[in-house]
Amino acid sequence: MKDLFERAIGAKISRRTLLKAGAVAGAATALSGCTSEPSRFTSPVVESNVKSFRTACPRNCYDTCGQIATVEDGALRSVNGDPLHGYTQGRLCVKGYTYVNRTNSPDRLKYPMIQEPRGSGNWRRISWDEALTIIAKKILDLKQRYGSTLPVALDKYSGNFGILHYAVEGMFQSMGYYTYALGTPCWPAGIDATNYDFGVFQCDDPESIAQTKYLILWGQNAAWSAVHSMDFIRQAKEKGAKVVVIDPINTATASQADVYYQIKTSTDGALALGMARWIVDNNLHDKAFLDKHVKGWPEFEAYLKREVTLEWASKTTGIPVDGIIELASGYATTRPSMIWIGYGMQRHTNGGQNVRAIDALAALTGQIGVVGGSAQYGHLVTWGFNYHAMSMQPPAGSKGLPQGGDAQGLHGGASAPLTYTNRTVNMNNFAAEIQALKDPPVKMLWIACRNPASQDPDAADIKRAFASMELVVVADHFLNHSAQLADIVLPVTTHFENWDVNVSYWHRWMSINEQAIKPMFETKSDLQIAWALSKKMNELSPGSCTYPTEGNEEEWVGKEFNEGIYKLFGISEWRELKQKPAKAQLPAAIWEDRKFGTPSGKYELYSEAAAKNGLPPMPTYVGEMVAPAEFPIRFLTPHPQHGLHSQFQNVDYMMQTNSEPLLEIHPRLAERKGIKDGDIVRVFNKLGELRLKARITRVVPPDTVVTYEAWYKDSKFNVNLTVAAIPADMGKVMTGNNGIAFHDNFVDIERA
Amino acid sequence: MPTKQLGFHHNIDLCIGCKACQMACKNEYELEADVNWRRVYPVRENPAAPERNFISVACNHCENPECKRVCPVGAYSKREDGIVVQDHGKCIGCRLCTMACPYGAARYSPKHRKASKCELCKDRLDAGQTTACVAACPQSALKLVEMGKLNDPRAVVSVPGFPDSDITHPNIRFTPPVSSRQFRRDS
Amino acid sequence: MNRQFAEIRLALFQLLQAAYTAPATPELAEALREVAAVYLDLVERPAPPLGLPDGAADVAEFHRLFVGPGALVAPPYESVYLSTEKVLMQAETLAVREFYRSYGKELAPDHREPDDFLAFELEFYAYLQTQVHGLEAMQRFCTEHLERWVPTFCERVITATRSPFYRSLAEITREVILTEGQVLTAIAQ
Amino acid sequence: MEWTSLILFTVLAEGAVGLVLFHTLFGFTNAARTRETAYDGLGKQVVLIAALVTGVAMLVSLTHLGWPQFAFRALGGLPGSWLSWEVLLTGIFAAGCLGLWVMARRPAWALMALSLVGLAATYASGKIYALPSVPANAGGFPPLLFLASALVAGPACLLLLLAFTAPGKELAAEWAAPLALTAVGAILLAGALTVAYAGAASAGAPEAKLQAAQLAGSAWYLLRLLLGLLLPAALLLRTARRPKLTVLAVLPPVLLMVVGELAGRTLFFTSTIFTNSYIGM
Repeated sequence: MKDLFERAIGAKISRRTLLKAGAVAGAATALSGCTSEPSRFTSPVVESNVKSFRTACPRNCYDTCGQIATVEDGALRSVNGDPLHGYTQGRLCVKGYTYVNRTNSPDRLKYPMIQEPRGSGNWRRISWDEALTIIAKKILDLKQRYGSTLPVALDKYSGNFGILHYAVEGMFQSMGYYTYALGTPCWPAGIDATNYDFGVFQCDDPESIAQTKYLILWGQNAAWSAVHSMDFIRQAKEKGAKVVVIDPINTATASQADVYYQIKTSTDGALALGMARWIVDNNLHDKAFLDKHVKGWPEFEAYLKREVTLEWASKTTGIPVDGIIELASGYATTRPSMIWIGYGMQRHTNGGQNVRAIDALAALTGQIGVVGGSAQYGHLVTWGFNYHAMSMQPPAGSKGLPQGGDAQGLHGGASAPLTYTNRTVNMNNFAAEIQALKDPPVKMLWIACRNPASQDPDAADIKRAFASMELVVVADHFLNHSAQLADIVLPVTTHFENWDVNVSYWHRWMSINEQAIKPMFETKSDLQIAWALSKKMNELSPGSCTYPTEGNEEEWVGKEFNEGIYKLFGISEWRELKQKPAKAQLPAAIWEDRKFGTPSGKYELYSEAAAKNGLPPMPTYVGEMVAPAEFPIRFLTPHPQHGLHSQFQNVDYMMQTNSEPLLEIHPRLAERKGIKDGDIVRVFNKLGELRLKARITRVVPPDTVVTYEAWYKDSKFNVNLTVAAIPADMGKVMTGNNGIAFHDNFVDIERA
Repeated sequence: MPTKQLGFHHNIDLCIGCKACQMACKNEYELEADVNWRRVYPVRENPAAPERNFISVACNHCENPECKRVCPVGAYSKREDGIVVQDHGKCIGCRLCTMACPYGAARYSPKHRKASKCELCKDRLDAGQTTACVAACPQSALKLVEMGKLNDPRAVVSVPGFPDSDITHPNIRFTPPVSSRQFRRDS
Repeated sequence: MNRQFAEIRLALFQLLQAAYTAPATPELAEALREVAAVYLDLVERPAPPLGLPDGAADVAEFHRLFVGPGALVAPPYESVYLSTEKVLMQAETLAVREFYRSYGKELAPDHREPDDFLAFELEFYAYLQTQVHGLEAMQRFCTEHLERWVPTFCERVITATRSPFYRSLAEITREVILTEGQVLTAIAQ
Repeated sequence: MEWTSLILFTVLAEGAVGLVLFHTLFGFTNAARTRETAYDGLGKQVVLIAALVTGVAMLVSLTHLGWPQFAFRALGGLPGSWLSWEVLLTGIFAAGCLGLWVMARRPAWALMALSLVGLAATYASGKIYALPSVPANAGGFPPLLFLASALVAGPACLLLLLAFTAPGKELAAEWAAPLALTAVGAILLAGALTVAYAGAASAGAPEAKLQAAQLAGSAWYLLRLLLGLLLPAALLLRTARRPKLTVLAVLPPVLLMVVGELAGRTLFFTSTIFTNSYIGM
């Protein structure tokens, strides 16, 4: 080293080489040739500082937490609960506390990338311009080949419920008429049921749970999926309320109850009807309410007396008669008494009907419109935004599906159509329908806020559907199962990197989501992607897309508000939300005026609308799906504690906290199958199979095995390999399509 | 002798095992993924009434801290308010405290090659806030208490599934779970 | 100090940061091979022969190692190696940013990678080489940052890659960084 | 493995202590008095070996630390921490050995003092692991087990020296038989302790029971008892009857014992079940 410089003189390297080297390096990074100025640097402008921002958790969750994001010199350093949010009260959940770890994860999608060929794992980074050019050209090409943009399909749902994310729908609408996945896999049967009964999909203020004296959590595992609600349940208990949990699984919520009923899965309607029969027999029903506010009471009473007995209910539900009596009397003699209906219990072929039967109890006891009473399911009353980001017009002269048409085109073209509309496919039978579509077929698929490859039924068929496409684009945060099957992945911002506004389908609070940090890497929000793609489309073919080509996200938040919302939330200007979240000013008991939205204006035990849609007019019992002989075990795959669908579980912090999925098996079943705790178990049926480590426990019933859905990092684990796309009984009216009977999933198991 | 003694009260009857406390702690102190100062673990299943009950445990700032007794470099000390603190600078990573703590509160960090543990958010307390874990509990099942001033008639020193408290006299009290009545399909 | 040596060293660091910014072109690889060979010979370190990148395969490998879209084999960011959480945008990242600032530099707003992205650190380091009073800065930047993580990063690449090009690139990078300490002392004298 | 350095350190140090101890004890034999020069010559080699072995052991123990460069701080825990005592006493023992090696002659009182320090060091080292957090060890067993190792290793190593060193050969005739017998006695004692340890555990707290069950269930535990203790005992009995210290007569039993001790210590560390084991990560 000492004679370094002497030897350097004689170094066999010429100035030319060095100049060339400098130039090559420069070319590769826009370094200006050999000059010393670092091209990617400038002079400092900002001072280092610590700021905090109001954000809102946009995940598909009851609680939709208000958050405070603390940012140091542009880096997200901590995320905590917003103490001014009245429902979540300054607390997050196990998932929420991983947000820094998640947002700063080196595993995130960073740049637009292309996979050649699809599924090869052979990825290459491309610029946004390249990506958008490929996409725009494909759209224009399809439009040219098929005369419309119907071959372009969008599958988007609940990965992010921020209102500005409806920009994705707006983006496609502004290119013409397109094909999109219609429906929701989540809660539709219950929504229709609520709608048949009450006429409007709305529920009481969940904070009034604290006022009830008797609470039935019916298929509701709030301890895992609505954790902040537990505080109101606790308050009710402290004031002497009795809490009952009805669930096939002995959940963490069930462990909080005074009484737990382990019901046979999907027989909830029978239990409700049994209770109803006992209530009527014992004259505990509210005749005044029934006469004044209920349609179809005589018919329903007749049905109860004719068809329903406690013995039948007991036999059907697996709950002893005295148990049903205790439940019925507790519910009918305590006032106010409330029922909270979970979403898992309606993911069945008789799910909607079961919800109607449970609702009937609230009508029977005349507790609808009573604070701390009624039957709660969910609402959308606080969602009255402008959906400005979504409501865009197709370019003039765009062709689509003739008005009145539907996915099958059965009714299409009955009379010479003058107008056109979009084409829908059933989100809950997406794989099959997307492949079945003809004239025009679907050739391009855009996935946003969704991970169908791990969340849709029949995962194998989803792969086939993807394979039948000319181009698949996935916009997401991580390379999840769906993104792995894409041609192009687009990196999207987390809610800390973009503006938005969020409300809940459960509580009544609204939170602004301020942009806390700059988008990391080359991530763009769905709205920014819409602007950019529109720009590209118009560049390639002027007028081919009506979507604005640029804008200011914060201002676009403002564009979502209207007088109605301001009035509802008692604010005069949306920027007030930066000071604190706002709460919708509605009566705690939403039906206090007993004016129902049904055709009759009454609560409808007898619904012509239901009859018209080929359903039983009354909440009569529809038998649950029985296990086929060759697959005698019910396989339940409910929502997880450590993630939300396929989100969160892949993050380092979560992988350490919950490293692998387990299959919960009752000791009796395990013994019969020769399975010991920790064994690897093969769970299979005709559709597919998965292998899981066994956990022997009595929290599950003997005829059922349970694991919890999730996407684990570097894992192929997928709970939907054995799930068939069997429709639930309701959902079409309010959400466009019936739900999925996710929990009518039957398998056999063996030691692997 | 400390003038007062801070500790935890964990109401198992209210705890839903949501792990918000465990993760809030990691979030607050940006811990390594595989280091937990607080852990939530399931109580062994009661065959009579299988329930999901949990214990949430961190450092119990014991009367007789084993970590303090065994530490060869005298890194551990007990503050006036009873908080057991560790002088991280002194630690040489012998791991004896991680073996000696009956609750595994002291964790060895492969990255820092030292042990560390919960210090009851002493800086937050000094700033007039409560601990990160207590602030996060959606059930108010975990509380910060001044020992001796805890007024819960049901509070007990130990519960099944919790290590022998005679070893160090941990400053944690529990409210045991009340089993729900169960109508089960396997009974 | 010796002008020719300075030029070789500067070119080397510029080539290296270029090699971690994007998949290497044959031209870049050739230039890097030549400059690295001469440089490592000058500083008396073993010079692993740098092969030419194998077209598409090494483009894919570059992305698999450093870009994604999946979980990265060797994330080229300091905080992933030095922070406790092993994630991005940690105190380490801000320290690097502060360092740039204290020498009158900051990343241009159109660059959204964290400040401690390897290519940025190397480019900044090359810049320091051209500054009259850069020596003290280089010594600090080397001991506080480059030396503390780049070798570990290189180890990860070396153990994980199947590509001869990227293995030798990582080996060269490691040698160069590990030698900087001595080079700086030599320059100081 | 996490425990390797601790296994090597403790076993080696105990071996050194045992060696010095039994050399000291056998100083009271007639042979030692009549052949004073040979005895002292042997002593010089004994203390040198002990010093070297202990030194190596202490170096190995450093690798267990996260920050070996600050090992010196380990004295900061006095008087409370047994680990501090272990470091201090083992250090003095090593230094003492070195000192006696340098000295022209090794007076009996010095050897006795040195042996006592060595035993104290072994005791301290055992006390470290008598942790209440490991119910099986909470009682007095670890120090006893560690001392037993010293007793087992001492005579065995001394036998080696009798067989292979000049001064040793001089004493061999008189010492061989009694040493071999002593070794057998020590082995039986150690064996009894090892069994008693597991027995006591099986009657203790749940964690202790579990640990006992694991020990009893493991093939290593049986092998350690049979090949590490009983077999060498048998071989040494033969040596005691026909005290002819050939390589074949001495080396096999001693090697078996060394391996046995290492295996035993490995079991001791790896089978521990802590009161927090159920709490998990």
